[in-house]
Amino acid sequence: MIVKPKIGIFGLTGCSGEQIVILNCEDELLDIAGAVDIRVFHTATSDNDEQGPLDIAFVEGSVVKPEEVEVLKRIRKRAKLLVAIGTCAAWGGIPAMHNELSRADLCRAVYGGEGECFETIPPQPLRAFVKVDYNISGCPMEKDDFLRAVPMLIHGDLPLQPAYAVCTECKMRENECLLVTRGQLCLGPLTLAGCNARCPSYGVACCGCRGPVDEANVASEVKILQEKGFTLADIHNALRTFAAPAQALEKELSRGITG
Amino acid sequence: MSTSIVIDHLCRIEGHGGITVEIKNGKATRVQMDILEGTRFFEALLKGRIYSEVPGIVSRICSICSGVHTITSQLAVEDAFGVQVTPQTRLLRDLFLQGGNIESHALHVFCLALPDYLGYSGAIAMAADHPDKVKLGLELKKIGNTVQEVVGGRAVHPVNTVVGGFGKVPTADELRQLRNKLVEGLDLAQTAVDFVASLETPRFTESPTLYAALRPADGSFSLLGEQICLSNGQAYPIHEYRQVCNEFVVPHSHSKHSMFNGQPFMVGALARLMINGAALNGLAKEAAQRLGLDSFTENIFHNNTAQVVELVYSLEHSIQLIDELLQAGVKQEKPVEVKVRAARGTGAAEAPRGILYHSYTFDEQGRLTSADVIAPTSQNAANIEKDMRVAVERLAGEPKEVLAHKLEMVARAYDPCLSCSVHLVDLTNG
Amino acid sequence: MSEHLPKENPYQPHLARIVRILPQIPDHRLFQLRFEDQEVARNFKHRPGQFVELSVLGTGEAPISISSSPTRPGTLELCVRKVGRVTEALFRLPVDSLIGIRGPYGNGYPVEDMEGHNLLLVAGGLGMAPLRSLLWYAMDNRTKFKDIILMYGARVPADMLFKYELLGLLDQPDITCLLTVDRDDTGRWPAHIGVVPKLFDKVDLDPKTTIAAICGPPVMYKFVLQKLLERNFSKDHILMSLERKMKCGVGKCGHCAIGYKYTCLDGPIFTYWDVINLPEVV
Amino acid sequence: MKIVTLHKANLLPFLEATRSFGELHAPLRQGEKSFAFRKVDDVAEIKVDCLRTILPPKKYFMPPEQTMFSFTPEGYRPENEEAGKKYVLFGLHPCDIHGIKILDLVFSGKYTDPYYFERRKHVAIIGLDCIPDQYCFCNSMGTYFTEDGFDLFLSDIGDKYMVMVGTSLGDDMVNASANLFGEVDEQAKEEFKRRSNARRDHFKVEVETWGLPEIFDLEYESQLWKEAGEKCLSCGACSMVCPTCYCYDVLDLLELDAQRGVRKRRWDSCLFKDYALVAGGHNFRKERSSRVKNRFFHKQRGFVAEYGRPACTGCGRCIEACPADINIIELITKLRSEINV
Ligand SMILES: Cc1cc2nc3c(=O)[nH]c(=O)nc-3n(C[C@H](O)[C@H](O)[C@H](O)COP(=O)(O)OP(=O)(O)OC[C@H]3O[C@@H](n4cnc5c(N)ncnc54)[C@H](O)[C@@H]3O)c2cc1C
Ligand code: SF4
Ligand code: SF4
Ligand code: SF4
Repeated sequence: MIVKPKIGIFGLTGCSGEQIVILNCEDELLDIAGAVDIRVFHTATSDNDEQGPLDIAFVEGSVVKPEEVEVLKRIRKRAKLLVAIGTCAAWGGIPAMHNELSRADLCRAVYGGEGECFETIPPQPLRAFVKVDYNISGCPMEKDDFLRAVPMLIHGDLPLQPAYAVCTECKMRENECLLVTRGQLCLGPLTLAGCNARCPSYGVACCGCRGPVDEANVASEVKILQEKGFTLADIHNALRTFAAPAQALEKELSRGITG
Repeated sequence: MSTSIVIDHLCRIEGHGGITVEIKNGKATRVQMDILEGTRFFEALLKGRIYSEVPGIVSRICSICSGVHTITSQLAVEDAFGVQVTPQTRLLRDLFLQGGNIESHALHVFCLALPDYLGYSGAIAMAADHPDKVKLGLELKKIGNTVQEVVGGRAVHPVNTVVGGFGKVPTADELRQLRNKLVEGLDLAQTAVDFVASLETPRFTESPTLYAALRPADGSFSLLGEQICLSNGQAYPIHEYRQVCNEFVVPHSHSKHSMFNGQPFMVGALARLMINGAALNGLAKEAAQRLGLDSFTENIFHNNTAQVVELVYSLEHSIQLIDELLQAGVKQEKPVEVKVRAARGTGAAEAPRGILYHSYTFDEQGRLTSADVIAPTSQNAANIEKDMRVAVERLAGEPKEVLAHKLEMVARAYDPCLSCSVHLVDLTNG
Repeated sequence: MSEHLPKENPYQPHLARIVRILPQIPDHRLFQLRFEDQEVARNFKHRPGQFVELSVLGTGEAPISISSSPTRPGTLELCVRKVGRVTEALFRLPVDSLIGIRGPYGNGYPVEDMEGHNLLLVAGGLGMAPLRSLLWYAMDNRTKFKDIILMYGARVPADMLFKYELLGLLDQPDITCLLTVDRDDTGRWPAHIGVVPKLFDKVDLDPKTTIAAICGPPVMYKFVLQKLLERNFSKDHILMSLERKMKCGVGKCGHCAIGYKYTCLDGPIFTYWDVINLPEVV
Repeated sequence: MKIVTLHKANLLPFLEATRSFGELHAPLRQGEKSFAFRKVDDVAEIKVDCLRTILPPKKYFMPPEQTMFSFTPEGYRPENEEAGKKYVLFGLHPCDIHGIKILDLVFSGKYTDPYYFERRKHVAIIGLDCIPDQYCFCNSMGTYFTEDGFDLFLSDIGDKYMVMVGTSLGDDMVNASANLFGEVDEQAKEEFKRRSNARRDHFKVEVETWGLPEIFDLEYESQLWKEAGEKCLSCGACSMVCPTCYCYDVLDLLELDAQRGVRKRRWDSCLFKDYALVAGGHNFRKERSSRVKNRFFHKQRGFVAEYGRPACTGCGRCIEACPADINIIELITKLRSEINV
C-alpha cells in the first residue's frame, strides 16, 4: 500500500555533516535504501536524477553563494516536501556567525586581493529563500532524529519535534547542572532539545548547536549569565555561534552592537 | 583537435568540486580541479574567541575530519599555553584519532572508491549484487564510529574532547566493550585485505611523486608526530610547516593550493606508508606485504590499498591502546587547567587524508588574534592536477566519457575532502 | 512482558473498522466505525456528550466526541474536522481501514437530570457533533422530555453539518428546529438567515423548566450566554462543552486540567456555574 | 507498629543483605556536588547523608520515557519494559515518600494506571530521616514525617537507627537479617524523642499554608506572576525534578517500514509553550506568566480541591534547580504579604 517515496539528499555550503550522519546509519542504511527511492545523493552515488519530481528533499548547509539560491529554488520546485537538515540549513549555522561583518572584508582578509573574484552573500538558512516544511536541526543533526523522521515522513506525517529546551532532557538524564551548580556558561535553557543533552551528559556545557527553542527567553538567560560574572561579549559570542540569524538571538545580538 | 572535459559535480567525495580539462593534440593545456564549496571564512570567524571555543568551531570545517580538526586545534591551543596533558589523555586522543581513521577509510574504500572498481554508481547500487562487501565496509565503519562515540561523545563534531583532556573519561567497562568490537573488526579487516588483494590496481597515473607525513620522535607508525618528513629525506619540525606548504590562491578554486619548493606533493595514507611503512608491525605489516606496499610506489591508486593497510593498523593499534589504558587503570581525570598568555601555538596531526595543521595566536586574555589552518586536500590539490595531467596524456586516445570517468577516479583516489580545503586561509592580524 | 499488565488497561485502543465515510462539508467528515471485536462492541456503552480517543496507527491519538446516539447502536459515528497531524492522517485512510478507539470518556450530558425538562440545544459549527448525539437521544426518548428546541448556525449553507438530516426536522411536529446561516449564497436556503443569537427572538423560553446545552466556537458562547442570562436562566441550567488539549482521556496526563477540574473526567460537559469558577476558560 | 533498632555499623551489612529482595538502589554521588538514586554496586559508595537527589524516586515508577504499546497494522499490544523487576530503594526521606503517596493518588482512582502500579508494587522502600537545609519546607507542607508509605523507615538516634516496620515485606527484610537488629531500649526511646523535637528546630524556612487556596484565588492576577513569567526560561527543570509533577506527553514512533512502531509516553511540563496549545493555534496559556502560575496554582490550589492535599512535598528541588531563581517559598510569602497590605 505504501509506495516508496522518491527522495533527494542535497548539500549546499556546510561541512557535509548531515550527509555523513546519514552514511553513519550503518545498521539502517540498506533498510532506508529499501524503504525509499534515493534519487539524488551526490556524496554517495554518481547516478543522480537531476530533474525529476521528488517527494522529499533533504537539504543540508546554508546558502552562501548566489548560485545556491537558484539551486535551492530548483530543489524546492521539484520536491513536495523540503526538509532542512542540520543547523546550517535550519538556522544559518556557524557560517552565519558574523553576518554583521562585510563579506568583502572577510574575503580580502582570507584570500587577499585575489579573493574578490568569489561571489558570496551573507550565509542564510534555507527558509530565507524558500518555504521549508520541516527542520531537523543539530550540528550535526542527531542520527536518531533522522531515523525517527524518515518513517514518519513515509507515513505521511510531519515528524514530531520537542517544543522544549535541552535542560529538560538534561534533567531527565539526571545530570548535575553546569549552569546552576557549576556556574558555567551553558546554553541549555535556550536550546532546542532532541540531543538528549549530549554535552552536559559529558560534563561539557551546551553551546547551543541545535539552535533556539521556540520562545527562548534570551533576555532572562543573559541576565542570569551576567549575574554569574560572564561578560556580555562572551555571552554574545556563545549565542551567535550556531544560530545568529534566528530572530530571538538576532534581537539580543543587535543590542550588543548598539550598546 | 581539441577537446574539453568539464565535470560539474564530482560525486562520491565529500563536498562540491568539479574538474575542467582542455586537451589539444593529446596534450593537456589546462587541468583544473575546481573546488567550489562555498566559502565560510573560518579563520575570520575565530577572531576574538576565547581559546576554549576554538576547537568546537573549527570542527565544523568538515564533518568527516571533525575529530582530527578538534584534536589538532586542541594541540595548537595547548602548544600556545604550554599545557601538558596527562599520559591517559594522550592515549585516549590517539585512540580517538584511530577511530576516525577507521571510519573514514572504511567509508572511502568500500562506499566511495570500490564502486569504481566494480563498476557501480555507488555503494547502495553495489549492495544489490555485493551485499557482503558493502556490509563489511559498513561494519568496519561502524566500529570506527563507535570508537569516536565512546571516546569523543559523538561521531561527527565530538563534544567530549576538550582543551586539556576530556569532559568525561570513558569507563573501563566501556573500553572493554569497545575492545571486543575492535577485535571483531580486526577479523573483518583481514577479509577486506583478502578482497582488495584480488583487485587490480590501475596504473595510468604513475609518475614521480613527493610524499610528506608526520613522524613521532620514537619513529613508530603513528597519526601524531613532531616532525614533517618528506620522501626526499628532508624533515622539518611541525611549527615550520610553512616551509613545506606554501599556500597560494588559485583563481579557479575556493581552495588554496600548496607546493613544496614549487613542487607538488602528496599527503595521506599512501604517503604515511611510503615514509613510515617500515615501522609497521604485526598484522598491519603483513597486510602491507600482501598488498605490495612494502616497497616504494608512485601510483596514486595505491592510496586506496594503503587505506586498507591502515584499517588493519588502526584496529590493531586501538586494541593496544585500550590494553595500555586498562593496564594503567582508567582514572576520572579532570581536564588540565589552562593558564592563558599571549602566545602562538601550532598543532599537527595526520587526518585520514593527510597532514592537518592548525596554528593560532592568542592575546594575553586567551582570545584568538589570528589563525591558520591547512587541510590535507589543499596540500594535495596541486598533486591531483599533476596526476590528472599525466592521465590525460596517457589516455589521450580514450573516448571522452571514459576519460572523464578515469579523471574522476583519480580525484577520488585522494579521498579529497572539499569542505576542509575551503575553510579558507589565514587571517593575519587583520 | 505484557502478561504482567492487568487486563484492564485504560490506554489500550480497540481496533475499529471504518465502514463508511460521509463527507460533510469541506474538511469535515463523518466516520462510521464498527469494532472488530464483538465483545468490545457489546460492552461499549456511551452517554451523549462523551468522547473517545481515536488513534491512527503510527500517527497518534486525538479526542473526538461521539456524534451518534446510544439509542442507535450498530455503528459509532464521529464527525471530524481536519486540523492537524492525527486528523489529517485519518482523512488519508480509505474505507475499510483499521483505527484504534478507546473510551467512552468524560461525564457526558446528565440526561437523567434533564428528563422532564424542555431542552434547548444551541450549536455552532462543529459544536453540532456532540449535540447530535443528545438530539437523537432525546428524539428517541421523546416522551421523557418536554419541548425540544434546536438552534444551529453555520456561515453558509455549504458549511452546515448534517444538513439533510437536520433539514428533515424542519417540519417535524415534535421539535422546533431553527437552522440559520450567516449568509445565503445559494438563494435556495429554506430556513433562517442571521447569527445564532438572533434565533432567540423566534422562541419563548421558560427558564424554570428549560435546560440549555450549548456547544460551539468561543464567540458564539459569549452571545448565547448573554441571551440566556437575559432570560434569567439559572447558571446550573446552562450546560457547556469545553475543549482542552488531551493526551490520555483518563485524568493522568495533566494536559486538560483547568484550575481544579479535569476536562476529561469532570467534563467535557460543565455547567455555566462551574465554568465561571474555573480560571482561564475560553 | 513493630519497631526495632539497627546499629549504625550494621547498616551496610543489612543493605547488602536486602539485595535478595531486589536490585539495591540508593543515593550515590552524581557529578561534583550532587546525588542521584542509582544502582549500588558497592554499598560503601552509598551517600547516607545525601539530603536531596537531583531526581526524586518517581523515576522508578514513571520513567522519563516509557513504552506503552507496540503496534503493527494488526493492532496494539501493551508493553511494560522491566515488568516484574524488583528493586529495593534505600534512603528516601519523608518528603519523597509523600511524593510517592501523592502519585499513588493520581494514578489510581476511576482509572488505574497499569504501568505505574506494575512498577510500584515491585519496589521496596526503606526510608531514612534527615536534617533539613535552606530549601526544605516540608514542615510547612505537612510532609516532614510519615507513618506509612514505606516498608522500613530508619531514624537516626545517635549510634543506632530506630527502625519502623511498615509492611510485612519490611518485616521479612528484618527477619532475613535478624542478627543485625536489636530491641528498642529506654535509652533509644529517649533519644528518639529528643531528636524528633530537635529536628523541628533545624528548619530554616517556613511557609504559612493557612488559607493558601483562598489566597491563590484572591491573588490570581498578582503582579508577582508577571515578574516570575519574565524570568522563567520554560526550561522545565522544575517539573522534571518535582516529586509530584506527573504530566506526560504521548507519542507514536515508527520503524523504517512505516507500519510497525511503539507508543511512548514522556515527561511533560505545563511550563512548555505547547502544553495547552490546541489545533488551530489557540493556546490556553499563551503567556509564560500564566504557565508559571498554573504550575503553582495546580499544586497548591487545584490539587487540594481534587485530592484534599497540596501536590507539593516541600522538598525544595524546584528551588534548587531553577536557573532563574524562581522560588516557591518566596512567592507564597510575597503573595501572603500582598494580602496583608
Ligand atoms: C472532549 C473533546 C471533544 C472533541 N470532539 C471533537 C469532534 O467531535 N470532532 C473534531 O473534529 N474535533 C474534536 N475535538 C478536537 C480534536 O480533539 C482536535 O481537533 C484534535 O485533537 C486535533 O488533533 P490533530 O492531531 O489533528 O491536531 P494537532 O494540532 O496536530 O494536535 C496534536 C495533538 O495535540 C492535541 N490536541 C490538539 N488540539 C486539540 C484539541 N482541540 N483538543 C484536544 N487535544 C488537542 C492532541 O493530543 C493531538 O494529538 C474534541 C476535543 C475534545 C477535548
Ligand atoms: S547543565 Fe545546562 S542543559 Fe543541563 S540543566 Fe543545567 S543549564 Fe540546562
Ligand atoms: S547539548 Fe547543546 S551543544 Fe551539545 S549536542 Fe545538544 S544542543 Fe548541541
Ligand atoms: S526551573 Fe525555573 S526557569 Fe525553569 S521552567 Fe521551572 S520556573 Fe521556569
